[in-house]
Amino acid sequence: MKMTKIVRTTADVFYPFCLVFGLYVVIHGHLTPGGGFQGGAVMATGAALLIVAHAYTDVTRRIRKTALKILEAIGLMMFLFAGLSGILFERPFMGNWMALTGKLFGTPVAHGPNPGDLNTAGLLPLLNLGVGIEVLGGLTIILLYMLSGIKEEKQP
Amino acid sequence: MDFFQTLQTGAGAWNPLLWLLALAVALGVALAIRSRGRKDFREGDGRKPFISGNEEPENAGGHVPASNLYWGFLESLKGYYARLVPLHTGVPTDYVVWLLGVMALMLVVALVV
Amino acid sequence: MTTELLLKLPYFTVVVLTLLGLAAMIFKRNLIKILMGLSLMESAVNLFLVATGYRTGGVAPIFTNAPSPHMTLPTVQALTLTSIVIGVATSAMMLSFAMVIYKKYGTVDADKVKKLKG
Amino acid sequence: MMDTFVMRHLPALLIAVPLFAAFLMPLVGSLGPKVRSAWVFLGALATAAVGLALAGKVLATGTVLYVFGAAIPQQTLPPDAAFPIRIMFQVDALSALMVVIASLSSLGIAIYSLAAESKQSGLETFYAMLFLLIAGVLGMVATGDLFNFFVFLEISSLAGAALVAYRVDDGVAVEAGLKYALLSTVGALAVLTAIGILFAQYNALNLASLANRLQFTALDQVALVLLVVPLAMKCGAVPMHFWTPDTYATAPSSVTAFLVVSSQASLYGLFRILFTLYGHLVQFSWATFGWFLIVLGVLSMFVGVTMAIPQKDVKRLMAYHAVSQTGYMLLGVGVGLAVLGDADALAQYGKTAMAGGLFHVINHAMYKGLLFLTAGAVFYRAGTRNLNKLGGLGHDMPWTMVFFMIGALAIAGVPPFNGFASKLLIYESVFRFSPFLSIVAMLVSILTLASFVKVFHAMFLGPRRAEFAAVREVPAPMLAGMALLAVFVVVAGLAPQPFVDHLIVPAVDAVIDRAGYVAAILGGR
Repeated sequence: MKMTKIVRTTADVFYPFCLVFGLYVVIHGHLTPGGGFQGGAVMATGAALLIVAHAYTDVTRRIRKTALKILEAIGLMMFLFAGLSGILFERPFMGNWMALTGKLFGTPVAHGPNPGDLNTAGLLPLLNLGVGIEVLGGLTIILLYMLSGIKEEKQP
Repeated sequence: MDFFQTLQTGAGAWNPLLWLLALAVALGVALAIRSRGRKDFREGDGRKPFISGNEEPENAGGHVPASNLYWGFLESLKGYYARLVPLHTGVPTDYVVWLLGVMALMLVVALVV
Repeated sequence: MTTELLLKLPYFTVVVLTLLGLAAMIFKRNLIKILMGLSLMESAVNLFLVATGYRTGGVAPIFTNAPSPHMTLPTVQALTLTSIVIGVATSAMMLSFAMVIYKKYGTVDADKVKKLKG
Repeated sequence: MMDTFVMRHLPALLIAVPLFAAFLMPLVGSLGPKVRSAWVFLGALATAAVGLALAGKVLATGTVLYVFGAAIPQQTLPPDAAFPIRIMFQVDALSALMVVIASLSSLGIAIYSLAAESKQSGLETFYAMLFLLIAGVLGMVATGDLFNFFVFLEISSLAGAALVAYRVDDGVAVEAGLKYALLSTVGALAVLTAIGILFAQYNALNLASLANRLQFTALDQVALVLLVVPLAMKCGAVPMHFWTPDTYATAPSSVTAFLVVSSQASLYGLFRILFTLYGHLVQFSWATFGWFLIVLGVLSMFVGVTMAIPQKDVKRLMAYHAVSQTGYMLLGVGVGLAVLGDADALAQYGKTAMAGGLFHVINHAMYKGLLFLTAGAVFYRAGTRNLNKLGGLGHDMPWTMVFFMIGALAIAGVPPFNGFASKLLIYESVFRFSPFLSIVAMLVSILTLASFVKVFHAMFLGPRRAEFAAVREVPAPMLAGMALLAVFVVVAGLAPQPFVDHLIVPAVDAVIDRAGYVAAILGGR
C-alpha cells in the first residue's frame, strides 16, 4: 500500500527533520523540557511517518531491524557504562564526576535564571544520549512489529 | 556437631539427626525381617511369591490414570467444587473485578474500623 | 472561591478519568477497549501526580530565561515521566499480545479468550 | 584493593551485572549459540556471586547503604532534610534473605534453561528478558525508595509477562501473558497512586523518611490499602490468585520457577510496607492488617490446595500449590503482625511465627522452583503436561524422579526436608495464637502430600509406555540446575537451625526493628 507521490516526497523531506529535531531535544535534555526518551520518541516518529507514506516492505529495506537492535544495545550499554564510570572515580554508581571539572560538559552552572549553557551538567547529557539512542531503536522496532500486520492484511 | 543442631520452635524442638537415626533403626528392623525370608526363591523359576492365592494380574495396562485417583474425595466435596471451580472463569475482566473488590472491601475496613 | 475550585479541578478530572477507565475495563468485553480503559487510568494517575506538584506562585523549574527564581520542585514531573515511559512499554506489549491473540483465536472478545480456566 | 573496591560497590553491581548481561545479549547472541550459553552462564554466576557476597556483608556488618549519585556511597541524609529524594539502596537482613533466594534460584534456573530452551528460537530476547526479570526482582528487594520500588516492580512484571508469552503456543501463552500484564499494571497503578498520595503529603519518597514523617491520616490509610492489596495480589493470595495458575502453567518452566521468586519479592514489599512504613503508629491497628494477612493466608492455603487436587495439567497443579504455600507465609507473618503491639506474645510466639513464615519463603522458592523444573524436564522429554497421558517415566528418568521426590516431600512437609522445618515453626507458634489456624495448616499439608502422591504416581510409576519409548534422561545442564536447588532443600532440611540462626532470625529482627531501619538513613531521630 503506497500513498500518492506528494505524500511520499513530503514524508521523505520531513524524515531528516524529524531526526534532527529529535536529536535537538535529546542533546538539550539538561536545559529544556525533554530529554532522552522524548527525543528518541520524536526520532521514532520519523520512522512512523515513513511507514505511513510508503509500503511496509520499502521501509524495512531502508530501516533494518538488525541495525535498530544494535542501536538499542549500544544505547543501553552507553547508559550503563556512563553510570558505572562513576565508580572508577571514587564515586557511587551514577556519581556525577564530570560536572564542575571544567572539561567536557563540566562548566559550572550559573545561579539564578540564565540563558543556559550546553556544556554543563556532566554525566547527564551522556545519559540522555544513551537513552535517546536506545529509545530510537526500541520504539522503531515496536512500531515496525506492530505495523507489520498492515502488510499481511492488504495482500489478497 | 555444631551443624546438626536441634531446631528450637519455642514450644518444641526437632533434631533432624535423631530423626535420621530413628529412620536408620527402622530400616535396620525392616532389613532384619527381610533377611528372615526364604533364601531359595529366585525370580523367573516359575514359582510365584505367595500373596493371597489369587491369580496375579498382568502388569501392562494396569496404570490408573491420574483423574481416577481421589474420585471419592472429589465426589464427597461435589458441592464445594461446584461453587469454587466456576469462580475461575478465565476472563481477565473478572480477575480485575476481584482485585478491585478486595481493594474496596479493605478501604471500608481500614476507614471504618 | 473560583480559584479554589479551579485548583481542585484536576482532582475532579482524575476521579472522572479513573471512573471512565474502570468502567471501560469492567463493562467492555473487547480486549482493545479494556486496554484503552487501562490507558485512561494511567493518564488519570499521571494527572494526579502532576496535579499534586502544583504550588501557587511557583515557576516551572527551567533555568533558561526563567522569569523568577521561585521554582517548584520537579520531582512529581520526573515521576510522571518515568510512569509515562513505563506506560508506553506496557501498552505496546499488551497491544501486541492482543494482536497475537486476534491472529490465533480469531477474536478479541474477552469472554471468548479463556482457554485457561478452572 | 580490587576486593574492597568491588565490596564497596556491591549494591550497584547487584543491578548493573544482570543489566549488563541483558543489554549485551543481542550482540553476544549473534556470535553463535556456544558464546551465548557461556555468556548466560557467566552472567548468572556473576549475579549470584554479587548477591551472595552482598548478603554475607549485610549479615556480617549490618545494613548496607548505597546512595546513587552522591559524593560517597554511604552519604546519609540529614534528619531534617526538606526533600529527601535521593535514590538509594538500603539492604538490611530481610533484603539480604531475599537477595540470597533470588541469587541461588537464578543461578540454578539459568543453568537449567541453557539446555531446556536450546531448541527454541529468539533466545537472545529470552535471556535478555530473563536477566531483566532477575534485575527487577533484585532491585525490588534492595531498594530503599518507594518510587524506585514501583519502577522495579514494573520492570519485573513487564519482563515476566513477556517471558510468559514467549512461547506463543497457539496463543494460549499469550493469553496468560496478557492476563498477567493487565493485572500487574492495574496493581502497579494503584501502587503509584498511593506513592503520589504519600509524596503529596510528606514530600518524601524515601522509605525511612516517610516512615519517620507518617502521621496516619485518613489519606494514609487509603494509601496503605492501595499499596497492600495489589502486592497481595502479586504474590498470589486468594481471592486474587486467578492469574497464578494461568501464568505459571503456560510459562516455560525455568521462567515459572523464577516467577515464584518474583511473587515473593512482592511479598517482601508487603512486609516492608506493613512493618517498616506503617509499623510504628499507635493508632494503626496491627490486628486489623494482621488478620487481613491471616485471612488471606488461610484462604490461600485451603482454596489453593483444594483447587490443586482435581487438576490434570501438572504445572497448573503445582501453580495452585504455589498459591497454597504462599498462604503459610502470609499466615506466619500475619500472626507476627497481629501480635506486634503485644510484647509478651511477640516474644513468646510472634517472632517464631514470623521466622517460620520467612523461612518458608526461602524454602518455598527452592522446592517449588525444583518442582517446576522437574515438571519442565518431564515436558521436555515426554512432550505433554497432561497427567492422564503421562506414566512410567521413572524407568528412564531416574534422576528427575529423585529430584521430584525431594521437592514433593519437601512441599508436603515430610521430614527431613526443609519444608518440614519451616512448617513445624509455623504450626507450633500459630497453635499458641489460635489452635484452629494451626489445624487448618496441618490439614492443608496432608492434602498437599495426597496431591503430590497422585502426581508422582501419574508421572513416574507404572510400566513403560509405548509412546514414551524414546524418552531418555534430560541433558546434564538441566540436571545440574535441579541438583543445585535439591541440595539446598536437603541441606536446609538436615540442618535447619544454622539457617534460622544466621539468616532468618536477623531478618525477623530487621522486620520488627523499624527504628533501626529509619536510623540507618536519618542517623537517629
